[in-house]
Amino acid sequence: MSLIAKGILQGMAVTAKNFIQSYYKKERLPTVEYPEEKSTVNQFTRNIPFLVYDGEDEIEGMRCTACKLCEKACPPQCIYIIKDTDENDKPIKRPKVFDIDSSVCMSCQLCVEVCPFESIRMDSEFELSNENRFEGLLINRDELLKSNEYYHEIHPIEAQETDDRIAAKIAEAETKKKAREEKARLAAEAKQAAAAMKAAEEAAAETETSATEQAQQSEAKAEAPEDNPETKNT
Amino acid sequence: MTVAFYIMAAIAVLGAVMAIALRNVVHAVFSVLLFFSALAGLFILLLAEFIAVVQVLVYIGSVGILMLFAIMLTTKVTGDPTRKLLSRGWAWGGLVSGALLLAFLVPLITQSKSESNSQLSNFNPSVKDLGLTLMDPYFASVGVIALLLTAGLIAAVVAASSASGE
Amino acid sequence: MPARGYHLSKDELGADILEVAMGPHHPSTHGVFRMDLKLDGETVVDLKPIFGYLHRNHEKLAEDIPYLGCMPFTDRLDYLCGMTNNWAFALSAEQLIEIEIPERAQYIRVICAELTRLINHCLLVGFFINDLGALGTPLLYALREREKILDLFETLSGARMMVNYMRFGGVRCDLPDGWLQECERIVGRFPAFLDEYETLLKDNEIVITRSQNVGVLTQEEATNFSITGPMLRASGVNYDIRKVDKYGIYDRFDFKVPIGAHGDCYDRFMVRMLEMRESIKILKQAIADIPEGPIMGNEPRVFKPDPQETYGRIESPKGELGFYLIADGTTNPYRYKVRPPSFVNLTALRHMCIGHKVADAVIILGSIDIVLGEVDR
Amino acid sequence: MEITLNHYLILSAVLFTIGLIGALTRRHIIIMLVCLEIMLNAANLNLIAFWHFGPNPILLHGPLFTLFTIAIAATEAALGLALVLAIYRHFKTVDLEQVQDLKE
Amino acid sequence: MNNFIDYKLIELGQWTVGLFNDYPVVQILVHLLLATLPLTLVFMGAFGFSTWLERKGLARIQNRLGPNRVGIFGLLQPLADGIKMLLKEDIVPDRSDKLFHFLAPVMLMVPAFIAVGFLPLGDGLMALPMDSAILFFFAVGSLNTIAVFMAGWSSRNKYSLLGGMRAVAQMISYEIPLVLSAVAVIMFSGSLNAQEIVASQQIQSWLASGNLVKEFFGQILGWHIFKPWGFAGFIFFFVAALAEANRSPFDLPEADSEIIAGHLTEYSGFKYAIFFMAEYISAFAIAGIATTLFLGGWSGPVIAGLPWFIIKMFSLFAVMIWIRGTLPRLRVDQLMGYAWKFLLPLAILNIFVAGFYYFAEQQFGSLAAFIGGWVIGFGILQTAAKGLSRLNKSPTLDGKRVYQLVE
Repeated sequence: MSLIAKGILQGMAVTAKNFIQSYYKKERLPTVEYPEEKSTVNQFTRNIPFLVYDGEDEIEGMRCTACKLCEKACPPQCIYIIKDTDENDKPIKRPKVFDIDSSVCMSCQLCVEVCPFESIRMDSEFELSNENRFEGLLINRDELLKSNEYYHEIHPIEAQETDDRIAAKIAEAETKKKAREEKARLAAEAKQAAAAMKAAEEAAAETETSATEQAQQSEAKAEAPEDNPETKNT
Repeated sequence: MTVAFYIMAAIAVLGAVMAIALRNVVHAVFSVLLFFSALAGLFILLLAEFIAVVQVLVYIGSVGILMLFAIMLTTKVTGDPTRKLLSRGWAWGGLVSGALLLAFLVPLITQSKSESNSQLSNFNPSVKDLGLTLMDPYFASVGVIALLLTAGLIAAVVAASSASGE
Repeated sequence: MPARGYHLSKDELGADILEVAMGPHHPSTHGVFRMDLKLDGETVVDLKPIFGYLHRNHEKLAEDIPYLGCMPFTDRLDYLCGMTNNWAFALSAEQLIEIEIPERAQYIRVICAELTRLINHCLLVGFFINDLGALGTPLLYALREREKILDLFETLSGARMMVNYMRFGGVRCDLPDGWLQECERIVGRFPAFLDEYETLLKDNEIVITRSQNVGVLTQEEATNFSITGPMLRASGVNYDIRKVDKYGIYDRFDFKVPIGAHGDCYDRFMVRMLEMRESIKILKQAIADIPEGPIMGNEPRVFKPDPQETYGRIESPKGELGFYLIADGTTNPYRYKVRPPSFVNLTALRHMCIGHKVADAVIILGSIDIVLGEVDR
Repeated sequence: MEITLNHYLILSAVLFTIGLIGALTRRHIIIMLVCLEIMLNAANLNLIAFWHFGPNPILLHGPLFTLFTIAIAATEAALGLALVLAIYRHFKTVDLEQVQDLKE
Repeated sequence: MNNFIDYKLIELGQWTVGLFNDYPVVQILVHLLLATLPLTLVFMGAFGFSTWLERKGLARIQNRLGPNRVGIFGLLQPLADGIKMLLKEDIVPDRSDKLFHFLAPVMLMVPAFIAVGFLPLGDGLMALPMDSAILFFFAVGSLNTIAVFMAGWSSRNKYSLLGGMRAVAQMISYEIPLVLSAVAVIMFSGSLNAQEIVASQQIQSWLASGNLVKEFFGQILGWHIFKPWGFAGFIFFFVAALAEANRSPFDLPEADSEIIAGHLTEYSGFKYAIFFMAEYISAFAIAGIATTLFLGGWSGPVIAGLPWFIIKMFSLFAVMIWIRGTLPRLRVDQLMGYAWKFLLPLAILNIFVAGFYYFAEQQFGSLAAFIGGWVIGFGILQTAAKGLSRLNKSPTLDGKRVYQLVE
C-alpha cells in the first residue's frame, strides 16, 4: 500500500461527512428520545388485541357474541372464552369471561381476520409491562373492552372501513328483510285473491279460516327478525 | 544529595538481594528491574544523565522484557514451585564470593582518602558534547559496536529458531 | 495457506493445544452459537460448531395447527427477513391447491421480497465489518437505512419484523395510499447510501488485507457442501433461484446476477453489495408498473388440501429457502419441513476455518451470514 | 557528610558480590543471566563513579565507556536467552544441574 | 502578544515560590509541587474531558446523540463514570498474584504521568526541563510494556495472558519505528532538548523582521511537517503512536471480538479506571510529543504558547478518535509484519532523506531544497513503500477485483 493509504482516507472522509451533517441534517440523526418524544407508533401498528363495544354501556354494546372462532384460530391458544348465561341459565350471545394471556399472545392478528362480527381488533398500546408476572399479564374482559371512539382514535382508516362494513351489513340485512316481507306480502295477497275466487265457488266458511290463519303466521314471521338484526349471518 | 544517595543505594541492594533470594522466577526478574531503575537514579546523581536514560531504555525497556519472554517460553505458564533452589556446589560458591568481597572491602575501608571531591559541580555534561566526542576520536569503536550488535542480533535469531528445527 | 486439516496433539514448542470455547454468548457470534476451537497458538487446528440453543420445536409445533396458523411462525425463522419466509411458505402451500394469484398481489410480493433483500444484505455487511473490529460505525449506518424500510413494513403489515402478511393466494391487506410514493422515495435514495457505504469499505486497505484470501471456498467445494445464495455466487457458480425457477413474476424484470471469482470473504461482501444494486433495479421496475385490482385470489373457506406432498422454494437473501409439506386431507399439515439456507451454509464453516487465525474464524463466520432462528428452528 | 568516591566503590563492590553469589548458587538458567546483568551493572556504576570523581571529567571517558559496555551487555543478554531457548528445547529442563552431558 | 500566557504563568510560579523565601526547605518542596501538581490535575481533567469528547465524537460519527442525560450536553458524564467505577466492587481472582495484580495499574500510571512532564507546554513552561527530554520520553514510554505484561501475567487467566503477550509484542515492535521517525527530527534540529526543537521550527529570520505578515507566517512555515521527510516522518510517528497507545486500528489487546478484554479481563472497579486513565494520558503524551516534533510545539501565529499547544494536542487526539470511529482492526501477524517489514525500513530510509535534505539546504538554500526535497525525497519514499508492499505480497496491490454481472 502506498505511503498515503487512499482507501482509508476516503473512508475517513465519509465518517467526517456523517459527523458534520449529523448536526444539521435530520436524515443523519434519526434518534427519537423515547421518554420525551412519545409518538413512535403509527396508526397501522398492531400489538395486543382489544374488544370493541358500541354506544355507552360496555356490556350491552359489546359486539362479541362468544362464537369462539378466534379461540380456535389463535396459533398459540392464548384466548379463553366462557359463554354468558342470564338469570335462568339460558345461554345468551355474550362472553362472561374473555381472557387473553398477553405474555403468550404474539400479536399475529389471525383472530381479527377470523372474527365475523368485527369485535376483536389490534391495539397499538405497547407500554404493557407491570410488576407481577402471572395475574398482571392475563388481561380479562373488562380491561379488554374499549369504546368504538377509542378504536377510531387509534386506527382512523381501519375503524372507518369497519364501520362502513357493519353499516353495509345492516343495510343489506335490512333490504333482505324488506325483500322477504315484500315476498311474504305478495304471497299473502295472491293467496287471498285465490282464496276469494275459491270462496265464491265453494262454501265461504272453510276458506275464511284458512286465509286468516295464513295471514297471522306471515305476520309473526315479519315480526321475528325485528328485535336482533345482528344475529342474521350470511 | 546525600540522602538521595543512601535511598538509591538501599533500593539497589534490596533489588539485587531479592533477585537472588526469591523462589518465583518472575518475581526475581521484576526485582532486578527495580535494581536497574535504582541504578539509573544513581547515574543521575553522578550527573551522567544520558547514561541514565540509556540504562532505562536498554535495560528496563528491552533486556528486562527479553527475560520475561524467555521465562514465558521456557517454563509452563504457572511455573512449578516444587524444584530445588540451590545448585549442588552452593557452599563453595558462597565461600569464594565472601572471600572476594573481603578482598575488595578491606583496602577501601582502610585508606578512606578524603581529598576526592569532584570538580564536576560546575560542569554539566550535555548530550551534544558526548555525541561529538563519540564521533571524532571514537568513530571507529562506534562502527565496531554497530557490527557487534548486528552480529549478535543475527546470531540470536539463528540460535533461537534453528533449535526448533531438529 | 498451510495444509488443510492437519491434526496435531502437541504443537512444536511442546505446549499443549489450547482448547477455547467461543460462545454461546460471545460478542462476535451472531446470536447463540458456540464454536469449540482447538488452537495451536493463534492458528485454528480444529473447530466444532455447536448450535441448538435456540431450538423452538418449530416443525413439530406446526403439525397440530391449521395451515394459516403456521404463517406467523415463519416470521420467527429468519427474523431479519420475515417477508421472504412468508412468501416461501405461501408459495409451497399454494402448490397444494389450485389458487389463482392476482397480478397486484404478485407485484406486492416481489416489492416486499426485494425490500427484505436490501435490509438483509446491508445488515450483513454491517455485522461483517463489525467483526473486523470497526466498532459499529458501518453497522449503525446500515441500521439507519433498515429503519426506513422497517417503517414501510410497519405501515403495510402492522409490525416491523413479525409481518405475517402473506396469505395463500395473495396478501392480507392492500397498500395504504401514499405507501408506494414513500417506497419509491426510499428506494430512490438507497443507491446514494450504497455509494457512500462502498467508499467507506470497498477499497479500505485494512478491510482488503483482513478479508482477501481468507476462508476461500472453491467452486467444487461450494457445490459439494450444497451451499446456496450469495456464498455460492461468490465462489463463481451462476445459480440464482429467481433465474432458475422463475417463480412469481421474476421473469418480467430484467436484472443481473453478480458472480465473484475468488470465493473468499471479500468476494462474499462485494457480491452482496452488488446484489443490493440489482434489487434496487427490480424495485424500480416493480413500482413503476404495479397494476390496480384485487389482492386476494379465490381462497377456499377452509384450507383443506387433499393428501399429497410438495416442495416449494424461493431465493431468500441467505440462499435457497424451501418448505416441504405433506398434506393428509385434514386442515393441519401432516409434515412441515423447512430447508434453511444458513444451516446448510454453516456446514462449510469447519472446512474454511482450519489453518486460519482465530480472528479469521470470526470473520468467516460473519461472512456466511447465519441467523440462529433459522439454523436451530 | 559529603558523598565521596569510596561510598560508590563500596556500593558497587557489594552489588558485584551479590551478583556473584547469585550466579554461583542458583540453579535456574535465567536467574544466572539475571545475576550476570547485576554484575555488569555494578561494574558500570564503578566506571561512572571514577569518571565523576576523576581528574578531568571534560573528556567524558566514563559515559563513553559505559555506553559501550551497555551495548555489549544487551547483545550478550539477547544471545544468552537465545541459547537458553535452545537448551530448553533440547533438554526440556531449565535446571542447570541436569544440563551435564556434553555428548549429543 | 506571543507567549503572553506563558510569561504570566512563570511570573505566578516565581511569585508563589518567593512567598516561602525565609524557610528554604519548604521552598524546595513548593518548587517541586509547582512543577508537578498543576500538570497532574490538568491532565486528569483532560482525561475526563477526553472520555466525554470520545463518546460524543464517536456518537456523532455514527449518527446518534451520545451522552446527554448527565449535565448539559452530558458534560458530567465522566464524573458519573468515575463515581460508577469507584462504587464497583474490585474483584481480585484468588489464584492471581495479589501484589503484582495491584501493582500493574500503578506501574502503568507512573510512566504516563512522567511522560507528560516532558511536554514543552509553552516558552519556559516545562515540568522537567531536562537536556535530553525527548530521549527520556521514549525511555519512560518503554516502561508501559512491563506494566501491561505484569497485568496480563498476574491475573493467571488464559485470555489475559494471551492478551498480555500480544500487547507486549506489539508495543516492542512499534517502539523502534517510533524512535527512528523521531531521530530524523532530532538530527535536523540538532538537539534533544524540547525547547530547542520548538525553536528550530520557527523561522527566526522572519520573526525578527518586524513586518506583521512575515511574523505571522514565520511561526507556521518552519514546522517540520511541511518538509518531505517531516511529513513522511509524521505519518510513521503517528501510526507507531497509535500502536504504542493501543488505539484504534491496533487495539488488539482488548479486541473484544477475539479474546475478551485482553490483559484487562480480570480487572474491575477503580483499577480498571486507572488502566483507562493511564492509557488516555499516555495517548495525550504521545500526541503532545508529536506536536512538539512535527507541528511546531507551542509556536503559532497570534496566541503562541500554551493555547496553541493545547489546540494542536487536542486536534491530534480528535484525529485518533476519528480513526477509531472508522477503521477496522488489524490481525496480530499482519500487525507485526507491518511494523517490522514496512514501517521500520521506511523510517530508516526517512533518516537518509532527511540527511540529504539537510545538505541540500546548505548548498542550494532552503527554497530550492524545499521543492527538490518534495519531488525527489517523497518520490523515493513512495516508491520504497510500493516496493516493500510488493515484497510483502500485500493484497492491496493486486488491483481492484472485477465482478461480472451475468444474466
